[in-house]
Amino acid sequence: GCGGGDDSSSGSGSDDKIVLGFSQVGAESGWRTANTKSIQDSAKAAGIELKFADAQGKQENQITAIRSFITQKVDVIAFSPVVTSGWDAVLKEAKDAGIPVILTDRSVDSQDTSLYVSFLGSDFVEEGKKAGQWLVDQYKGKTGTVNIVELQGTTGAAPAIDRQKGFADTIASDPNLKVVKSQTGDFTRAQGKTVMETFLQSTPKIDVLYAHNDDMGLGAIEAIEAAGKKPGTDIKIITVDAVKDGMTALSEGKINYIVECSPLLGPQLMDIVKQVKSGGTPEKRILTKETTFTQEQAKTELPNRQY
Amino acid sequence: MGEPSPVLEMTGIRKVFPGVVALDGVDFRLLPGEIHALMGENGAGKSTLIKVLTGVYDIDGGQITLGGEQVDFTGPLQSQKAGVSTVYQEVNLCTNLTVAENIFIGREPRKFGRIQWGLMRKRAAELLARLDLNIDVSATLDTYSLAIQQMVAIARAVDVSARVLILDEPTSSLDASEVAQLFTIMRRLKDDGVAILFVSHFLDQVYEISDRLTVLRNGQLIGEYKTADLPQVQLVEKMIGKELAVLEDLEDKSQRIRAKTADAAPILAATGLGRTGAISPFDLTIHQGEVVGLAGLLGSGRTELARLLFGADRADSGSLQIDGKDVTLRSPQAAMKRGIAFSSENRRTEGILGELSVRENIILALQASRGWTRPIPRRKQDEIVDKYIKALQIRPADPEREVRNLSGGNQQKVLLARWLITEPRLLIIDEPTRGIDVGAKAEIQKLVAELSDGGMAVLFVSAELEEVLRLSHKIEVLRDRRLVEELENTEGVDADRIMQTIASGATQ
Amino acid sequence: MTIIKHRLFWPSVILVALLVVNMFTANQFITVRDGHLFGVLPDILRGSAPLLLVALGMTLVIATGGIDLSVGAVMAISGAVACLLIKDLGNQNAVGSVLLIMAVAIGASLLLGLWNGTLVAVVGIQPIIATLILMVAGRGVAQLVTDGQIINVQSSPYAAIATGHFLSVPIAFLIAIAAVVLTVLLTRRTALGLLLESVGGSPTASRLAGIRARRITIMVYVVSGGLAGLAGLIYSANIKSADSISAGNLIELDAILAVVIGGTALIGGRFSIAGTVIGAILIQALQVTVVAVGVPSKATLLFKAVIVVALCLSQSTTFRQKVFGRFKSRPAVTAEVPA
Amino acid sequence: MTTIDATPATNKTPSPTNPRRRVYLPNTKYIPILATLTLLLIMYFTGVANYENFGQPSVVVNLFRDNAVLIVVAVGMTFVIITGGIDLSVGAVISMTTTLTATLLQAGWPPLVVLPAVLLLGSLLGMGMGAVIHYFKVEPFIATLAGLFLARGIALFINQSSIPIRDKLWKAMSEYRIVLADGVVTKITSVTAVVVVLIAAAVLAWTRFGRNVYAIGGNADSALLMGLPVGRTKIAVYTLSGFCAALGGVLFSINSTSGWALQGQGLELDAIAACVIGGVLLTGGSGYVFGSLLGVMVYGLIQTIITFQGDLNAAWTRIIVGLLLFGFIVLQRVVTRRAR
Ligand SMILES: Nc1ncnc2c1ncn2[C@@H]1O[C@H](COP(=O)(O)OP(=O)(O)OP(=O)(O)O)[C@@H](O)[C@H]1O
Ligand SMILES: Nc1ncnc2c1ncn2[C@@H]1O[C@H](COP(=O)(O)OP(=O)(O)OP(=O)(O)O)[C@@H](O)[C@H]1O
Ligand SMILES: [Mg+2]
Ligand SMILES: [Mg+2]
Repeated sequence: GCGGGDDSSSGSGSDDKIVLGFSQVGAESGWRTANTKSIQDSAKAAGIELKFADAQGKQENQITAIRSFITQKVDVIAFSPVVTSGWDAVLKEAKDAGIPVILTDRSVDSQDTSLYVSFLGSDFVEEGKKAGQWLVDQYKGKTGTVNIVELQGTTGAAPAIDRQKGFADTIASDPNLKVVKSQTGDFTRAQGKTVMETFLQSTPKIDVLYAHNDDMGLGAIEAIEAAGKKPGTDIKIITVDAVKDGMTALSEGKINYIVECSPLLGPQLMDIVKQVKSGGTPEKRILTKETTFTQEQAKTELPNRQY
Repeated sequence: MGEPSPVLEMTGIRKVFPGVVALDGVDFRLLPGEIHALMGENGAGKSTLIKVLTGVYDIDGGQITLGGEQVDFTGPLQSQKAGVSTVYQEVNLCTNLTVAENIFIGREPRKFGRIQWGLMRKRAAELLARLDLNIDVSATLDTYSLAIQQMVAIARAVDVSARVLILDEPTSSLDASEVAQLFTIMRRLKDDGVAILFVSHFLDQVYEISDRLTVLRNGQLIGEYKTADLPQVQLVEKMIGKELAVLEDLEDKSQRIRAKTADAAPILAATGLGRTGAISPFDLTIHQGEVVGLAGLLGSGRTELARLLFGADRADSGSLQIDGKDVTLRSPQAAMKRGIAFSSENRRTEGILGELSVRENIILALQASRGWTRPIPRRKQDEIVDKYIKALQIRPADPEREVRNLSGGNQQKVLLARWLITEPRLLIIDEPTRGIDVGAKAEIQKLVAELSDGGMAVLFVSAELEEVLRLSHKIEVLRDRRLVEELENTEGVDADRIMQTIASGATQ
Repeated sequence: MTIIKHRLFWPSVILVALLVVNMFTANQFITVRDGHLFGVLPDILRGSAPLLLVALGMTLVIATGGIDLSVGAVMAISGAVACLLIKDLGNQNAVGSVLLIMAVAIGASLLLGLWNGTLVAVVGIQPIIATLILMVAGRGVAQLVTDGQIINVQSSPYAAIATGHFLSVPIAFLIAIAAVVLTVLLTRRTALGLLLESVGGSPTASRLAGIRARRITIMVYVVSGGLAGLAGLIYSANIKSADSISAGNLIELDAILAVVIGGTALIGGRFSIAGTVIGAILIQALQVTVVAVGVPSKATLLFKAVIVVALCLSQSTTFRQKVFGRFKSRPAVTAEVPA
Repeated sequence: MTTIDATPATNKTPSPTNPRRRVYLPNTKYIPILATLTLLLIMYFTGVANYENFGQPSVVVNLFRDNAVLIVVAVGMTFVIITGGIDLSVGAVISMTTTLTATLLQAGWPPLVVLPAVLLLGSLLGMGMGAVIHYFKVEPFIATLAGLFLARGIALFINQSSIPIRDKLWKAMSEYRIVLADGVVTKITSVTAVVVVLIAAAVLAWTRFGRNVYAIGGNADSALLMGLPVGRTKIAVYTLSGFCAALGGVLFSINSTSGWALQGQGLELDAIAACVIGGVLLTGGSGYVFGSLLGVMVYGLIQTIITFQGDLNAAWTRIIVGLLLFGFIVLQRVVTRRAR
């Protein structure tokens, strides 16, 4: 069976079944795969027929997919935009065709907000802020500079830019907190490890590591251990995402703090789809229920993590 | 003297390649309305002189004046614009383009910037018709044999109305009638006042067409002579620096009687072997120690026949017996395993591997037949290679030189060496003497005779009838891709007889 | 003078320059700690192992005039297969089973190479497209194997191939060097190298010289697949997990770059394994240097561009002649035309 | 494309023109293209048979529209590959162009200045790479890879985030609808792509420049000895490719009314693949613009089928794309071989 594993190849005409076209960014990380799975599973559970398209990280593919959904006359379109800009034209086409659009996970910067009915997702800047705030709290009242290294996501990707910004803005309040090195780790474990190795080699003293996702943080932990240091103790580590592997490391004390960015948008999305289809107007901005985890919280939460 | 002033004058030309001084203080001049032959052994520097002249190579010293003005071409484009039209030694055309395009590229007839294909094809066909060549000009060049390609190159050069026409070994794979056509055209151009520089290793041709000749040896100028004043023997002496005496003993046919072959079982017997579109089914037997010559005109199918026997192309009819056993040759390796070797006429694309060294090129076939797991020990390689460099007088005698930097004739010798070291029982050589100088040609002929005396069978393909006649025990005559007759090479068989066979076949 | 003219002179100079930069930025360039080598230099050498292996196979493929885009996908598959099997082991630290599993993963990679080779040599598809198929589909397969998730393993013998030390030298680097030595022996001590260069130089001429071009072509793709598989194992052992999405992503480009920097021409023919080794280490060193000197990530690519431009110009004989050599009055038309 | 007619089928019969043969056998050099076209049609009708709404004309029209950028880029790439080169920088040039366009428009530059400026910049970059390739004899692969780093490096340096374009002209171009038939609408971008294809095909087939491109790809050394302007032509094709990529970038920016430094990542490979699928030989010397267009269509159609299938996750998407590609290429190979 392919992917979602459902057998209904194309809308066999049962009028009451809602058809949802969903264009996913790609499959760039385990987080994203969990996200995809959540959407596919909850569509099935909600009895919604899902047309799923994977854009492999390319905006042009997403535009193509959305257009194709319009051609296929789906009932609702949802997508996680690869980038923030550049959706006006295709969204207008959807609007003209009378198909409501829901944004998930990431937002768009269209000035005309009537182009989509709702945005369901997290706020990356907010995530960066949460990470920064924890750090500020940790070092409140202490003196002496704190050397921070940052593992950024893929250069140019929206979460990377926003998580960096939110973090930087927040820690600016404490002049002792200084980002001494910041380099992209491409959101991957291997890059996270390699870059961290070099950070360790080229920076005399590192107090804190801020990684834009768990995977890079996990890679960095390997590097830190190989260098004979204790992650979480010698170097404090903050990451974003809270995937299972990250939570495990957190509960083991190798990570100090994780800001959650939940991929499990499926159920919420299906609710909104049904609401839209039955003529309701959902809220324009629906934030996913997200939290943050300390090491203690992780221990209790860990058994519940499925992804 | 009442000589007109030269259109082209080169003085003190020097050209150095890494490790070789290809030209050293060479003077050369070309008068309007003359045909001037440039003579010298393989590697003497003839082609280099031509490339220096046309701007392909930078000069390291000396001066070139064209029409009284000093010139310094940066490339063939410039020299062509200045009225120097050139046919370089190896056919330098684009085989992926059509015949017509090859003739006209760079100067296509255009209307509003748009190429007029119809007109171009018409003109190309007309032009080739003047060379007695009726071929489809809209077919790509790679569908034609090397000889045809050479004719096309000539047609291209001749069609440009130039002051100076340079022909570097244009006749190397042409047969007599094509050569005659070419000479007619050359004479006409000469009468129009075009100065022609002509290179050939065929002394007869040189004496037939040229007015004067310049002799080079080892990159140095030996002298400039009126053709009429210099007897052949003396010319050869000047070219190679000593007298040439190898040919005499070959001339006597009576010695070339097949001693051992008469009763020997045939090595190879083809019955009704053929390939649609390439060569009609033919019968052929080759015995041990026998030299079989293939004679025919351009495109008569000699090459195609040879390729079938080597498995280079697959036969689609008939059967082949080797040592009495039926075999199907699916690939060259299959043929090599049975002791057959084949040296292609097209040495540039099917023969040498330009980037590899002389040594590597020579051992390649032997190595291939041994398989990659059994490398020939380096010492053994050096031994073999040295032996053949000496035997075939490959120059420069440096086994580590890249083959593409060798002169054309020397590349041919490398190829020959490649096959000789595999010690085949049947050696198929397609135009082995193409572009080879008189001395070396005689050596090769002698070698073939010796090999056959030693029991090797040879299938000898050459556009030069004389050569075929001199060496072969029997001659297979081909016409229109069909084997039309087999002649025992006895007294009374001569070039005329063969031409007759071809012609009479033609009237059938 | 002759050294300067050597093809690999300038790449080597740039490599040394990068290492020198790292010498100054790093806390330790190379020291011994806990009995093994430690510092930037060992890090670079260790880190370059996967690229080195992939580039090695790529060199052979390129020598025959081909190209292999599928190496990244093969890496992903091999890592995924290995981790999936190791995860199910009762005792993940059992050396024997882990070795067996690694052999299975490499076996699978060899098969993938065979697939490529068959498409190129038997079916006659242009190499770039033939291997593109596996490049696209292969990563899908890897994702399927891992179900799109990262598979973690806790196997110290497995981790050792990437992070362990043998005689105080990183094992990963030793593996890469062993592969290099083996390849050199295989190509230069047998006639394989010659036959490869011949096939790359001209398939037609090679066939007529009796070389089984088809067999050789298949073989190089198989070797390339196997080496990519090995690289995939090291990659995944390094992070003790199989990351089917990013393992070997875009590595084909780096590998080709390493080969070209090393002086092997993409049209086939002559190849230089020593050059590839320098090229691969250079690329790794460049990546490390970018981080070490703290180039901001938005300028990283520009920085790399400058180095690659410098490299590509230094590779050019004509450029060197024009800049360093005697100044000539006019550009040389250097047509490589046989006489 | 060209008006050259009947070549003898490769059986090399020396008989000159045999007018009758033309009726039976298509010209051998068009066989790959015809095979591709046939297979493409088969693929299309298979889609129509299997998916609801696949038969709508807008599917075909959207094929041009969704792939307008790829078409334009593949056209430039075709020229480069026919000369035996390769251009890896195209995707990066697209990103540079979109970023620059968006940045300049945002800074208030007049659109009619921005448009020629970015096109010029792309061409100049191409010309620079061509010059390095020709004068310094640097391998096209490495020279254009440097170009890739440079162009994307510039883009990232200018701005890492995506930048919206709010310029009126761009918006107007983006929204302008060209009604082909009732309910069948296309946009400026696809029309541009088609025009580019036509012009390029004409140039390649009917001009001296076009012939030189083929000659160089056939054998650059021979072309030089034949007195063709090898250097000029080589530099010109890279300039052209740079121009096409920049134009692709402009189309991109119109299509999405935004600029982004990561735009067009990996597009170079798609363009190369499209050319090769369309019968252009990477070794140079043979291929047609029209073939590359078909190659893009194959790519686009595979994409469309995947979306219509609609139940594939990332892993299966890749596998199915690979399988479809495989099936297509092997069939194409078999058909061409048979026909010869
Ligand atoms: N590109 C090159 N690099 C190095 N050496 C070269 C190069 N071209 C020619 N040579 C050398 O220069 C010498 C002269 O070669 P040239 O081709 O001019 O001989 P030729 O007289 O034309 O011989 P032939 O009759 O065999 O064609 C030879 O020794 C050859 O090896
Ligand atoms: N007069 C001709 N008209 C058309 N095609 C010709 C002609 N002569 C030769 N050809 C082409 O040349 C090709 C090669 O023929 P082949 O090599 O068998 O000839 P050959 O007898 O070896 O003569 P040579 O090698 O001297 O040209 C043929 O496939 C044919 O296409
Ligand atoms: Mg010569
Ligand atoms: Mg012949």
